Amino acid sequence: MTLDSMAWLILVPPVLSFWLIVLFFNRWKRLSHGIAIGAAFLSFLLAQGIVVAGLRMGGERLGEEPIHSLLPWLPTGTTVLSLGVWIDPLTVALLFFVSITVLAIFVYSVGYMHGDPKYSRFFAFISLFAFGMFGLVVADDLLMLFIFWEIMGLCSYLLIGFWYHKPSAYRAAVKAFLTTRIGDVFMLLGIAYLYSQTGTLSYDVLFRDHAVLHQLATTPSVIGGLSVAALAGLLLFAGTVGKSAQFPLHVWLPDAMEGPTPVSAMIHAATMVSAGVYLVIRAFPLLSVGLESAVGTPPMLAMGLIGAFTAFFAATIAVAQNDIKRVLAYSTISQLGYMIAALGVGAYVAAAFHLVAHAFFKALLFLGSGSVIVGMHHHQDMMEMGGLRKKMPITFWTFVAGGFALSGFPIITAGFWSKDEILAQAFHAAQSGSWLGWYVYLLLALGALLTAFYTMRQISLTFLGEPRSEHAEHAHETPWTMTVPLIVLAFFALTFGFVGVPEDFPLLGKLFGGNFFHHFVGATLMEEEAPLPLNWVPLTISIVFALGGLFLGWWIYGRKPLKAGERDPLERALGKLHTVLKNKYYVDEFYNWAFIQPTIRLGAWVYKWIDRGVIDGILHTAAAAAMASGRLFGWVDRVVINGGVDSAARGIGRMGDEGRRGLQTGLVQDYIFILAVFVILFVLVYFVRGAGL
Amino acid sequence: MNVLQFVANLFVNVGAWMGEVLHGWGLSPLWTAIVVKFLAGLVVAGGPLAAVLFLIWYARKVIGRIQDRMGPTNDGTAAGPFALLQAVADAIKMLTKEFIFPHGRDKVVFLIAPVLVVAVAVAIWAVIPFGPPDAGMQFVDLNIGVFYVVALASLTFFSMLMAGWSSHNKYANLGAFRAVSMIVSYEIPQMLALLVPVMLAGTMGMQGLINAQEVPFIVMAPIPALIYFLAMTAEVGRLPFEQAEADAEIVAGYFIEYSGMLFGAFYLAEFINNLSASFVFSVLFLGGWRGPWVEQAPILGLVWLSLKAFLVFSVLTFFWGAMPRLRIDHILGFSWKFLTPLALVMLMVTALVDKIVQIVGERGPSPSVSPWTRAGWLFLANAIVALVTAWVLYQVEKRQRAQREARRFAVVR
Amino acid sequence: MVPLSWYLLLSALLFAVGLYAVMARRNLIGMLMGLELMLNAINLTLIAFWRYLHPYNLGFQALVIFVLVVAASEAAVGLALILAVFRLRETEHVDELNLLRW
Amino acid sequence: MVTVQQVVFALFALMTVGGAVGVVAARKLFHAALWMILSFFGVAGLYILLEAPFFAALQLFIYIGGVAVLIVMAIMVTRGIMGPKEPVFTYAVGAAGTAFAFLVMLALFIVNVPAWMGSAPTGEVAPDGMRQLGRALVMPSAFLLPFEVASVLLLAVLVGALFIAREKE
Amino acid sequence: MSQYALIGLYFVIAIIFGVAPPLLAWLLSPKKPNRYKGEVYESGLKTFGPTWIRFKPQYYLFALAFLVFDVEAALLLPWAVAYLWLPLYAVIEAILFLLILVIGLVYVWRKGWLTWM
Repeated sequence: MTLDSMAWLILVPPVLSFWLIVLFFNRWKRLSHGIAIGAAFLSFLLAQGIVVAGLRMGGERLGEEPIHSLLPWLPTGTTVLSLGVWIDPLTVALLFFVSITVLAIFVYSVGYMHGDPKYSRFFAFISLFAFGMFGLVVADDLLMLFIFWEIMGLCSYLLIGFWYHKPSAYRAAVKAFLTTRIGDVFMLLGIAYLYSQTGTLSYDVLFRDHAVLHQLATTPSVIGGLSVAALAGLLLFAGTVGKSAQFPLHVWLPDAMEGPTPVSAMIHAATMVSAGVYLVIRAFPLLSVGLESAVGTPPMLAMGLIGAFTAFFAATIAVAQNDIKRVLAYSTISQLGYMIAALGVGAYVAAAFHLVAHAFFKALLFLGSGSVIVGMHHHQDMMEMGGLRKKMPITFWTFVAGGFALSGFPIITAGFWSKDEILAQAFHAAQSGSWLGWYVYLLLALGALLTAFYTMRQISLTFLGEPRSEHAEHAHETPWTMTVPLIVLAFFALTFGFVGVPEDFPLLGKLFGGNFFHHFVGATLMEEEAPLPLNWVPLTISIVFALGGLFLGWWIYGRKPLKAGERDPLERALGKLHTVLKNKYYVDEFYNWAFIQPTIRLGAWVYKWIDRGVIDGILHTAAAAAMASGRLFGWVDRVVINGGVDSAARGIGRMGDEGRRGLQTGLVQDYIFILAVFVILFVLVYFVRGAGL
Repeated sequence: MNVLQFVANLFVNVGAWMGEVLHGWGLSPLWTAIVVKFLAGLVVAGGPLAAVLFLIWYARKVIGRIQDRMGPTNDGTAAGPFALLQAVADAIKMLTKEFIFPHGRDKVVFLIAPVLVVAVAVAIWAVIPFGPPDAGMQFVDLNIGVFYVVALASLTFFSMLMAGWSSHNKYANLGAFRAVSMIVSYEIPQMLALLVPVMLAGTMGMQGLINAQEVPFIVMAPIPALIYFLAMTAEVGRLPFEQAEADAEIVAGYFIEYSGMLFGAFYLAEFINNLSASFVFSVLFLGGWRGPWVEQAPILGLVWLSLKAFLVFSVLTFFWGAMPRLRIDHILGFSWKFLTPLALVMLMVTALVDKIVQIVGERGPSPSVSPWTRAGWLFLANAIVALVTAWVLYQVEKRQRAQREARRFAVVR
Repeated sequence: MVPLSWYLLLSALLFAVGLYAVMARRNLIGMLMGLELMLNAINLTLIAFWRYLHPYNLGFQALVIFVLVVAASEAAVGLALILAVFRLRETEHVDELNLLRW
Repeated sequence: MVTVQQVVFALFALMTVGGAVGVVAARKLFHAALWMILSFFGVAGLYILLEAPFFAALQLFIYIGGVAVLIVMAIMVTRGIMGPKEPVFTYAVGAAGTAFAFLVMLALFIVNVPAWMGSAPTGEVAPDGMRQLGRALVMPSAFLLPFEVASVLLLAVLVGALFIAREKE
Repeated sequence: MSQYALIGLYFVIAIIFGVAPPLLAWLLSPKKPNRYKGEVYESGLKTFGPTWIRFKPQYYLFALAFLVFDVEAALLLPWAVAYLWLPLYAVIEAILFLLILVIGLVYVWRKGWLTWM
């Protein structure tokens, strides 16, 4: 079986299982989760098969000619829309961790969702979600990517609002949906813009063809000072901002914790959020083309600024949260910020590396917290926990592994290597004298410190000390379906980093075959950037920060654990600032004040003026036109004439009067009329322009 | 040329002769052709009518005998030997009866309906091949022949709905409704079964279909033939599927309010449809005009085809006499839950088997596969499907019986 | 022979009349009929173009078939909806179906 | 010089448009449906004139034999007979007229393309056009995907329509 | 083309055959209508209630299902004509097409929407 056909087949099982479950096996819970897991396992096998094959081919060859197969889709006149799969080293890397995490999460869900009334439906949804993610990974052009992107958006909506009987849940779902939409609209604009400029959306042309890239970089865009590439890049990046919850649009991610925990793990660790990063990594050639200054192209600048800021900003918030899952949510935001910022300073491979590593340990952390939550009978407040170390040992140790990886504990964790590479790159950029480099490096370093701190805080509050509530008293270890995935993921969270050890790292570098990952994924780009020489300054700094943060956390929370009902020591330490952090800088409140209320008021205003004024205006002119055309084309048909015109006026009067609300008559025919009017206008415009009049 | 030769290729010769005559009268070739064709059309359209007059008598006799009656007789009437002219007498009677128009009817529609139904019934005959292509025994050979028939048949619905709607009568409405919903349901299996011969012949043209039938398709596809026959029976409104004039329930169905020749029109159309359906069936599955010595004497084609069609028509008539009338829900269920699925299965099976046979055959020693091997394999496939179907039906029946028993005892207890 | 433009004008006229029916008839079923007319007009245009400009391009024919499919589907679902509306609201007049307003 | 074809065309065109106007103007819905059928007939005739007999038959088969039957039955189910006093049109009649007039105007404008004035087709119709069409429908390079998607659409219609139309108890 | 001219000719004949008998009868038949003859027939009783009784939409469900399969058959016709010249995978595609519809049929059947209530 050839690779491309395998890539096609990856998509089949999940969507198949979705349909089967939805259509037929809704009633049989065991059967449905059997189907779902079986499908996930099939995809897993296929994906790993591709990974192995890809590794055997080696990065250079795969990078030179990626596997690319097209399926003609719609022959629309002259052009043919086609679906296709595209496998290059980057795809391989993503397939590797996506398939593993997806499978783990599926298995885990069996335990977590046990006894839920909508059990089967849940598996149907996550199957569809897996379909979306795999499709997005193997997609070969931006359109297909966007389609699967939206499929995932839909699924995240469905899954966040899975327990829709909880008001908070469905509010969160709607919020997530709308917030990400904002980004998606811009992204769609970007895609359309690219299409209008180049007439294609295939990666092969957009991201690999020097001529096209150069032409895109040189032609000025509609917005002054920006090249087409820059503008398109910014628009695409807006999509990422929405999907990966970067600063202005990050608000949906914490609320999304209302969904079941496997969903949190899936959406907020393994797949969807990383899809946003994947997009910018994928589009990096476009974003970075025409790199003139050390600061980088406008899109890179934007990525650096937003990413680094988000990383630090979210980390500070995470410090003050008490909900075990919200802490993780904010840490996710901040980690994503790391990747974006890394791209901002041009650290392409580092971003990919951290993406994969982060997927592993963040999925692990989420699943661990889920296990804790189950053990705690669905209580999520860390203040009520404590002393779970003895109650649930497996969860504890795996959680510690994940936490240390997250905080970048030296040498033995994956997080260390990936994060260190980013910091090293940032430091390098800083040394080469770009202020952006300094900005990124400082914020990320501080972020690292905070990360380590809140991770340790979380571990201490949750597991150390004595139980602070009777739930914690009666906590129990979770079934094997939940612990086995934890162990598997913990293994990767610890060891994955070794594929990316810098060559010249003492003895380890040689031992682990010299930064294999860098060369493999780096080959995706047309010209691979050489790995940096090992620089001890950022390395020591990051080690110090990581250990320091962990120690600080342990000093405050671990050394003498809180008693039941005791206040968080930070509140005393930080005072006012703590409340600000606890309330997430009041961003939500600000949005409510700045956008939501005005929108409502705007609606009222539109109804009052636009409907009354503009629309009725249109209708009256239409009536006049009818008068004229009635005289002109009386012979065309009697129907217009026989009372048509005056009854038009009457009808429009009826339309405008108090009984009906202008546009919103709810009468389909009015809508049709307005539709017709605009269609005719468009045809006229097109005709006039076409005739060159 | 002697008489035999003349008769052997009758229609061509007659046509040629008439052409000469008309040309002798000084008509332009075009107009000659038109006139000749017009006359031919009259023959094609008139033949069935004549046949129908006989067939009505035949049907009444047969049914009479089945029901242990005499059927029409000639004692006391002037209906000729064996009351052969009975139908003619009926026709004359109808012609001289008064039209009775119900109150509140929709005048125009009320009149259009019967005209339309007869016109459609007659129009179908244009494409029926009574003989080999060059024997001038087919009015016109369209390349969409069969589809033409089916498409026209769909107009019959309208004559029904129009009749039922326009005569402003509960029964008529109900009758039209039931008839249409039934016929419509049976059009699906008919269409699906129709696809099989088209598939095997690779064309929809009537002559093409017949040419492809070195082995009659009833051998290659017995089950589709059966399905088509049943669906056809329903389409022409014969028992056991007759819902249009369910005398026991809604008196006379959609033409309850029609009287005199208007009623006669419906009656006539019904018989013409029976006949044309029989012809189409024999063309599709029984090899049309194929038979011995047709090459020498094309006129024989007409004979063979007529014999086959008469056979089919007789079966229809026996059904008429022997079958009870099913309940509407049973009829619809039979179509949707038995015929349609079976037709779908047969379509798939035939397509797959035939294609595989074709491929394997071309791999084999002889480049082409002989029709008989093809027929053999297809027949085998049909047989297997038939067995499976029988088994399934048996299982279902067993379960239903068990349920019935359970219910009965439940009642008892 | 008949010029292509005649066919185009004819189908345009058919389309316009259909649109008129959709917009002006009070009865839902009437609107549906108008819709069918419009779809017919589209098919007519396609076939005319196919015959006159690209007799060898099967795309037009395939497109016509798919338009037929869509038309039939739309009719089926539309009529089902009309039936449901009629059952619930005992009316089939468009101007009495304005629940969407509120 | 008026050729036979043109006469036939005029005939069918009259049928088509006349039927359409009938659809708009008829008081009784049932009559409107009959007019619609007339119009369909006209279109079928035009297809024949355009040497697409298969589509003419398809027109009869699907539109008249399927859609129109459904519409008529719906009329009968919903007693779609309007009393003499009820208005046929909504108040939007004038708006409709406007749209109508505009559309026709546009058509008259746009049709002035020299390439469309030519009365002679650019080529002959392939004799085995239907076979080619059949091939094209299942060839992956041509219309395979729309073909399969059409069946999915039909599936959705089947389930959806029956679900909506059935009597909920 | 000429074939269809002939068909047109034949339609004329068919319509003649359709119109002739009633016309003839109208010429031959007596015409003495009275209001009792014209009454709507309802098994001898005087008609009561509205003529346009509500039918069960049950009839209608079958019509809807019919339309779907009608279209499906129409879609398969060209395929059937081309069948002999098609490769195996094309045949399998058509079978897939049918199977999808079978799913629908089975679903509707299981739901019992095809059984008379």
